[in-house]
Amino acid sequence: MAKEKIFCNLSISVQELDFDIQYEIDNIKRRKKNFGGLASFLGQVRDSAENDKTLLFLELEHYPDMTEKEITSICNDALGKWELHDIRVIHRVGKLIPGDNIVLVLATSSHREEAFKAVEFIMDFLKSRVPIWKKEHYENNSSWVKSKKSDEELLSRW
Amino acid sequence: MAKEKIFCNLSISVQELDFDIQYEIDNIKRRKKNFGGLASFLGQVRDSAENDKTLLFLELEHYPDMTEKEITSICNDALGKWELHDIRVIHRVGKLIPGDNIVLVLATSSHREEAFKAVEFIMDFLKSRVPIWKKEHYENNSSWVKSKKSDEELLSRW
Amino acid sequence: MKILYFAWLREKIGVSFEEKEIKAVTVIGLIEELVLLDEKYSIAFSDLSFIRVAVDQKLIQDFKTSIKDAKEIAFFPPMTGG
Amino acid sequence: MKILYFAWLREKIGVSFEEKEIKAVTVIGLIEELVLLDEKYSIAFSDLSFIRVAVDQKLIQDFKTSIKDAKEIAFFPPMTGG
Repeated sequence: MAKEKIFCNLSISVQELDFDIQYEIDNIKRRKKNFGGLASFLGQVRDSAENDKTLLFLELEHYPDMTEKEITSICNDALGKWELHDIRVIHRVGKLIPGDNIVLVLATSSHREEAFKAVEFIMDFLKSRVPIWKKEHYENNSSWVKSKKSDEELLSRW
Repeated sequence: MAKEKIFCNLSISVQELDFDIQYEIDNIKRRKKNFGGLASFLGQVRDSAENDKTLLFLELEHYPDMTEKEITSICNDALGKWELHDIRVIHRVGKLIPGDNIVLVLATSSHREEAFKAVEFIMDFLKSRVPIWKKEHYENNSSWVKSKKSDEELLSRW
Repeated sequence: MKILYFAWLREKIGVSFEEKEIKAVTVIGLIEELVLLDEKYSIAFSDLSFIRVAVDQKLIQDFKTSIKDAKEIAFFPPMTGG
Repeated sequence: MKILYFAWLREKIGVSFEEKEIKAVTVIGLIEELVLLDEKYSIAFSDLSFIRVAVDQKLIQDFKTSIKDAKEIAFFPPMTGG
């Protein structure tokens, strides 16, 4: 199949505000009625079951001048690998409680496999290549979330 | 990691009506506030660019007594393979125009990889194992969509 | 026995289902029996590689599958859902 | 030069950024220079396997990377986004 260069719409937000998936999809539809297939991932703040402590809230710190740049660079890598129509990434920062949305990645493509791969690729790199750090706050203490070796190892598959 | 048996909520609809992703996600949240990660795929009716003909509408026929049973069986296979909290599948039938939603698959899991794999697995089997057939209607003619060898071949990866 | 047809098979046979007294005890036997009845069946079943079959709403892979106790046989083309 | 710290590095150093006249010409040179200044730096930088570095907002892998023309160096722990 000849790889035609497609204009891809890339939109990235790092924000404290919550988001609405249907609104984001409608935005994509408004620009391009026919996106074919849309793959997505939505990440939430989980209750940390560690030590039976109840997570009060999560605090997400980031490097403002760098965060969007890094996410853009990851998305551009994805565009070089797969035929995509749209990429939308929203990453929340600040204080979030269990059940809150943290991250949304949407990718559209005429080929569903490419949309899936792009979302997985972007999620993998968001986990360990974007300057964002999570701190868990409990009743009597708080601790920075440790990076997982498994997250780092996942990058080698791309 | 010990595989704990998790109660999974499975919900399948085959319907003419449209759907709203945010509503479906909110439904999942209402049952379980903390789902961790949610992977999804949304499929749309595309303009068929074949022969420069404009697709007027798509007609989806199905085998009502069997469709939901088959989708349930596919989802149960997914539950046997991955640790999932929720699966939601909506497949539309009847007359649909370009840009309309056709199919939605949502899967939640504490492990994002498992959610992604489940959605891809279900989509692959929906394509060639569920008794649904598409007919494309153009200005002066209509034709049944041919099954793709590539869709059949994808099944071997699972 | 109730025999159902979907998609272009339904269009070629001209009905979405029919009730028939049949003698055949396998899927392939049923197809052969139908083909003798009317030309529309021989046209519809001319290439079995395009025919998929469900016996009592379960997909079967082998055309030699028994239909002795079956209530409902469905014939249809390869599926194109998703 | 502007030096930034994030997450637990920020907490250990006690500031989110500082302006410093520095002599070092590489990342590792800068770390060594800081460590000599105050114990808080030697505590923060005691295990470099937990230190990630961005030079002018670009992640670098090699601590020998030059910082001669750099305006902004950031030190932080492994990232935990997503």
